[in-house]
Amino acid sequence: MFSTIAFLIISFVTLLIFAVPKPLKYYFTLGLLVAGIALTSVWSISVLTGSEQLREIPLFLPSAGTGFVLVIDALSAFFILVINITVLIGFLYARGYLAPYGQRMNALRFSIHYFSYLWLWLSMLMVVMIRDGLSFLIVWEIMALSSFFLVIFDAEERSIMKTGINYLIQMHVGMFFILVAFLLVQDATGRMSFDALGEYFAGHRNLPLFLLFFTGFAIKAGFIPLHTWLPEAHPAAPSHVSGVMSGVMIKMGIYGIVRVVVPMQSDLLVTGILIVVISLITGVMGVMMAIVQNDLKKLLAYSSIENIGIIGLGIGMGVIGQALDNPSLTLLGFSGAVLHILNHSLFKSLLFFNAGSVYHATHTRNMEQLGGLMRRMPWTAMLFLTGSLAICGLPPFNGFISEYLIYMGMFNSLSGSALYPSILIVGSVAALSLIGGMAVFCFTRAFGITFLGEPRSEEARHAREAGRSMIIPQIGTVALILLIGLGSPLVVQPVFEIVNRTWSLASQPMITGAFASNLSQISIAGGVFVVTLAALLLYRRYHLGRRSVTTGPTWGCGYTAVTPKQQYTATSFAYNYNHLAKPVLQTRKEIDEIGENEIFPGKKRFASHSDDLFKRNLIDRPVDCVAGLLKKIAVMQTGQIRHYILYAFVFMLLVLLLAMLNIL
Amino acid sequence: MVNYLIVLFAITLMYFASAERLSTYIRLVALQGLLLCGIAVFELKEVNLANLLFIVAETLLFKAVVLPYLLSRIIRRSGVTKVHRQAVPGFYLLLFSIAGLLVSVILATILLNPFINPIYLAIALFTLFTGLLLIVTHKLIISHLIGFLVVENAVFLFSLAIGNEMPMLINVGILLDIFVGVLILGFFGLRLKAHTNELTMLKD
Amino acid sequence: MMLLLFFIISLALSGATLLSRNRSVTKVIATTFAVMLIAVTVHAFINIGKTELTYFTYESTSVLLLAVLALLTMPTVWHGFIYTRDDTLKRYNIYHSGLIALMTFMAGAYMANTMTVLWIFVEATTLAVAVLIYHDRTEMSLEATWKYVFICSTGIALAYLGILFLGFIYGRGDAPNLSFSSFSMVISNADPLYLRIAFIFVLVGFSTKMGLFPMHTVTIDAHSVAPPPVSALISTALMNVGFLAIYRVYTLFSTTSVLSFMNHVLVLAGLFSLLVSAGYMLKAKHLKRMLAYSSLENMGLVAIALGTGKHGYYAALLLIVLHSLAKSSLFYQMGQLSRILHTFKLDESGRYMKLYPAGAMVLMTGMICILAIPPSGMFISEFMIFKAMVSNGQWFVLTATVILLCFVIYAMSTRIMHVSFSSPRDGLELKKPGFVSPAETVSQFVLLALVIMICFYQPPFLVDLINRSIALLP
Amino acid sequence: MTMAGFILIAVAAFFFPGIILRTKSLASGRKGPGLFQPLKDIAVLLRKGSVFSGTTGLIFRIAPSVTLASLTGAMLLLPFAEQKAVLSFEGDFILFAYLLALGKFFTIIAALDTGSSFEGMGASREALFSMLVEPAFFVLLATFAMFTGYTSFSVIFNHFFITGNDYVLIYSIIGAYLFVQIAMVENSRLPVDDPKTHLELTMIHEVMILDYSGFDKALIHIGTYLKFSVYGSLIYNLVVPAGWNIILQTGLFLAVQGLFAVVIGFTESFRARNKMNKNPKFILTLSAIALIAFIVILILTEKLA
Repeated sequence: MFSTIAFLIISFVTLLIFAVPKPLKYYFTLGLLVAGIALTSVWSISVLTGSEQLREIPLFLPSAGTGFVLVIDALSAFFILVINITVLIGFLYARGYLAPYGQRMNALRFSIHYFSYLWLWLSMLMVVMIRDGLSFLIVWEIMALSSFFLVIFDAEERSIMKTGINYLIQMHVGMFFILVAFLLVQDATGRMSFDALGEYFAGHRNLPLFLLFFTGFAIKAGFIPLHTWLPEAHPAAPSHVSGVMSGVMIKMGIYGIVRVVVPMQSDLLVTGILIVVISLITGVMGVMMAIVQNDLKKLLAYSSIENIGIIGLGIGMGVIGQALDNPSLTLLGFSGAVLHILNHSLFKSLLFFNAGSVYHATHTRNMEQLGGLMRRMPWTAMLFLTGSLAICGLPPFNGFISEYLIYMGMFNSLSGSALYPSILIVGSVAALSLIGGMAVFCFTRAFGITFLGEPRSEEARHAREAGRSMIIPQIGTVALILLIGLGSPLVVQPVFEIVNRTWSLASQPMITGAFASNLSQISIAGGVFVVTLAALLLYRRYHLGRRSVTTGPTWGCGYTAVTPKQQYTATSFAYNYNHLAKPVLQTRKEIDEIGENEIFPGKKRFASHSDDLFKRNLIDRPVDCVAGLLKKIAVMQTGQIRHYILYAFVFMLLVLLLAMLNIL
Repeated sequence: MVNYLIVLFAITLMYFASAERLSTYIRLVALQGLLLCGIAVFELKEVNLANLLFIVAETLLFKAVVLPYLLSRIIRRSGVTKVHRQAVPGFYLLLFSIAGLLVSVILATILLNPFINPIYLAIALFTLFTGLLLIVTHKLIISHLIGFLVVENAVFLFSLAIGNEMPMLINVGILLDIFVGVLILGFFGLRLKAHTNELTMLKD
Repeated sequence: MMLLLFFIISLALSGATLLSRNRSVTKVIATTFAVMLIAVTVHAFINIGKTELTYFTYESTSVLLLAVLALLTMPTVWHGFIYTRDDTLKRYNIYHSGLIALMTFMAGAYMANTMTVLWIFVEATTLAVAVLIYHDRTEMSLEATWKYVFICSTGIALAYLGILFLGFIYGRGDAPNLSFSSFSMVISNADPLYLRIAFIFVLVGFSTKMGLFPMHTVTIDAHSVAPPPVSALISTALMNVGFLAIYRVYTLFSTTSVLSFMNHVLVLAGLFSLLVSAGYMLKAKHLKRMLAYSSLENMGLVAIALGTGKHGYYAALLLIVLHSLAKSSLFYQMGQLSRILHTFKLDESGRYMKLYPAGAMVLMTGMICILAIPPSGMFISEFMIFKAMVSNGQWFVLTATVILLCFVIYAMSTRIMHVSFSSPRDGLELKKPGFVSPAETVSQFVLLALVIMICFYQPPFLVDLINRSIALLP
Repeated sequence: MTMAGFILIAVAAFFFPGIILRTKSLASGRKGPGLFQPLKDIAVLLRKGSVFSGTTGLIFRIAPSVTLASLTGAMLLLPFAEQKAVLSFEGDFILFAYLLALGKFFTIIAALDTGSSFEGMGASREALFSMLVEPAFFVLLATFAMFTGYTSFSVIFNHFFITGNDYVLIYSIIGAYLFVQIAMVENSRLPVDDPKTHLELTMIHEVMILDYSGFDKALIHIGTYLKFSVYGSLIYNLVVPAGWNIILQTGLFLAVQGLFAVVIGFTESFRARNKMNKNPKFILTLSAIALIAFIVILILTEKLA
């Protein structure tokens, strides 16, 4: 009862944001946020600690549908925590980020922004808590809508507006898929809820329904080829928003998929294989496209797609494990996925925040304009580095743990499984390792070009370190990353618990026990690494202290007049790679050639874009074609009366004819 | 007797297709008014006298006199006499209306109904067809107006077909005439450019 | 008795406005009329199902639509005051007398229980609307008015033919009045062919009023000149009149064998409407015309909903109600917008968010509502339509609808967002904006709030009304 | 006693480069430097001071230490004979691979830290090649896991020779070959990269460490040496049964490492470096061979029959 009222109060008080005076809006929002986070976190922890298996909080009951009832099980509880962490840190970061917009935008703009932020958060919470279909669709759509308003914060820019609307439409299309899927369930079982899925699956073929749901949710999650909105929307949004969107919002798609996968009963194997294949494509293509991006945030967006691929791989493996009833594959696959959701939400938001700080300081996201920021904004650089290391899954950071779980799931089940599964698994292992390698390539490039070397432009040269209010919140994220990385046993056990409860697996003590020891060994290794490193550095300090240390110019092979322009650029760093990946990526080059009779060539420009094949062929072309068709159809409004009458005349004759022929 | 009148009516319709001058149109309209009046007189045996008188008066007054008068005034003012600016050449118009006649006859036979005189049905349908055809194939506002009058005659014929059962329907239908009268007065009072078809400021 | 009083008094009032010597009198008159209309609505709601003056019945559908009208009266009248502020007294009075007449006729049309009476009232509305459309006295408004009147009267003539065909289905010596109740007696042994033809004529004829394909064209032209408050009425309450006429006939025939035929025709018309509206919204350059097209789109949805049946019936009525609320508030907003931007042309407008934040909020909220994106209540009815489609297995219709809807959403959102945020295209500079008090948007926000509320909570009386009015349908 | 492997690897590392050098010089008919020359070089470097580029910052300075530390971590995961490694657990080889990757990450960004165009070039190449070599390594490990049913170096190598099947021979040969090649790529030796080239444009690894001097350079050298013997010990574990007694094992270990070094020496003296854009193809063939190994395992485990 208390929870209900509290939650309702919070969601209605959000409306007051429009009344609050401009300077106080931020703190008002923060207050609401903290209150709500406290409330919901208490719920989820009470569920996670198992003091209650399931918690039901009925909100009001609308006459349509079975109503808004918040149901919290282990999975929802987990997601609630993830959402709360990212949203809170994002908002703390936002204060510094939004400061410069203060005078440019009127109070209403800020109200809308904060209001949407609050509602993005609330709707995400409700998405993971609501089971009833109609209510789910409503909050699902509210989530899309609020994020839309967040994306178009800088709405004067036409491109941003275009992106935002494109995003809105794609979300709407996804919603229709889910809607139809739910309606099928409703039609078959008379109930329209996630709880009714089991009943449906028991009686009907599972794959078609799953495909409908999957398509709908995959658009949100950004599985290739349904990802096209993602690399557009993330750069367009302000960084705290892109952090939250990429950190948790796209995970809502994953959540949906999991909810659907859990009650599935037949077609498991083919479903699993499907998920795995799509996820591998997503992972590989995602990181491949990430490597060639020059826009820092676009790069991060593509890498989000890659990580979605990894999560999907985990889930797919889990499903296959269920199909072959191979408990360890099931447990490890799902746990890897679940843990990677948490991890990715941490380091990806971290990366986005710092990309934001860079943009904030230099007003450009184009890596070709950056460089040498490490010395100018050391904190940001170190935070970004941490994020990069973590996202590459390198020990002793958290990314490694989740990837390790997924790897182990696959390796353990290799010897036991039959021919085709083992081929699939080895393929996935190869792909996953390739993804890892490419991630290293991608982020050495991102970090190295952006933060190291000499600045490539004036903006970069005069960059200032981001404000304290933007740095400090992120320390929290880093702490979490290291905690998971070095203290993995503490985190993985609960994750196992969550997975066991969600899929109601008979918990395998031998696997979980073995893993406790494995993980502790990993922690030890990490510890050894850290200690050795520390020792080495200390000794190095002492050693150099007793010898002459001088500084000179970088070795230029005898060439002395070195300018920053001669550094390796983002493009040139990816050149070799681009050469390999040409068939997939199709990089367009624009060069103005030197003319025949041009003795003294003037200024020339060279530009290279690598645009998204899927976007062009799957979205743009068909849409343009249909839109053109519609415009052609729309020629009736001639303004001439006789035409107006003619339509009626023809329509009547047509229908009469059909009526006579009994066609209608 | 009624049937002769109706056939005559049909012939006037044919003339609409072939007529060249607006004045002809107006005469035809007037003629149709008279014919309808006659038809009403001979057809409506079962309605009470007052009602019959009302109907007759209406047809004579409005259909045969007032509306033609108004129209002719407009024509005089706007100074156009010929029905040029057709979207379709007159010859095809004729063909169309012949086809229309056939179609309506066929329709009538399909719609055959013990209580309704089939020839009514046929001609009424044909009238409707002609009226719509006039509107659709002409560009001048004035011709549109005439087309509308024809459509309205069609309505009147239809209502006559069951006038004996429910005279109320006829009376209601008559409202249309008054309505149109108001309409014409209203608009050509407002100097609507009757002779033009330049009414295309509003379009996409 | 009450009803007779109402008609007499309101016509008297409408006449009186013409004679009034100063604006405040007119204002008083208009306001009293509004109050009276609301009173009538309440009266109708209290003794629902009762018949007065033999030709009028407080049938639940009538009460529903009457309630919508009553809800819109006050704001319409009020925005009318503001809009006509600067006109001469004569035109001021004409405007309001026309407005009162229009509302009276619409109320009559809602409550009519006989086809012919309904028809007469519809015809009457045309005249009243003509007066209002012509209010600006420009070449354009003249043209629009002419077109509107001409096409509407043609439509009405066609509709009348439909009624006559209804008449034909009587044998000799049957009940001589065309009230729906007496129809429903004899409808069962009627010749289906006649029913079909009658339905087609009625559908096409009244599609002028409902703004449905094929006769949707005039309303759209009318919108581009009509005063915003009037547009608000034309594309809500008046469309409801057209809908009601068609709905009555549909209900009447739904017990016979032509049901499936009617459904097909309705779906056909609906899909055409969606198609046309989607195409035009992609091309629209004029804000009010775009809104008009969105009404066309919504009417198309309503037609499809009727045609789909099952939950579709409920959806149709809900959609009609909500669309009236949302669309009217958007049109009211157009009034303020024209005073800020001095234009409805999209290319010349922009930065509304800076110039008039409250208005921009209305625009965006209204957009969300009208596009049936949750938390808009219209989503519920859209949802029900799809529910019906799925359970009928009409996959083609469903797919087509979804695709077209997406295009509509795209077109509308781009335009509204452009107006709210971006600066005018190709460097056109905005004229000096006049001041408009944010308070004027209150009524619009209230209406939109109602629409949003429906998404989460539908008041039982509403549900009950709708359920009663669709009780006769299979 | 579990430290045995660790120590042996360290010891082997000291002689490794010397042996390579010696082989090469003998092969090319020169007398060549003494076995301990590389160690002496390191000693010299340690005695010297350091010069840092003005562009470079923190990353450049910590990178060598990170690399070395990560290697130490990796060494702890390697077993010797029957001895379990210091840290041995399921999937320790994943940690092994990622630790090496961590080292590489820092080497690359350190190169970028100098802001020199040459070093960027080297960095990009190094990144590309190590990206391509990952799958080969992992597929090979997958085949181990599949074959033995275990996922930890120590256990795998203990159970390696249990099945007396003649495919095992083929398999272990392929495995050994792959390890050698991977070691070549990872240490950027021939045919992928030639440490002896003098033109920066054609270097990979050497160009990345152009700006290092003194202590850090020494660390880098130690790192490379260790890497060699790490891979050497992998090969040793693969080819030598775990069962034999410890003395013999120690001898064999050093012998294998020596042999490995000699092999490298010979290849480097009798083989030319690949064209730079031929390298990706070459590295991908390794993955292909790994897949062949996989197929062999499929046959061995009677899945493909």
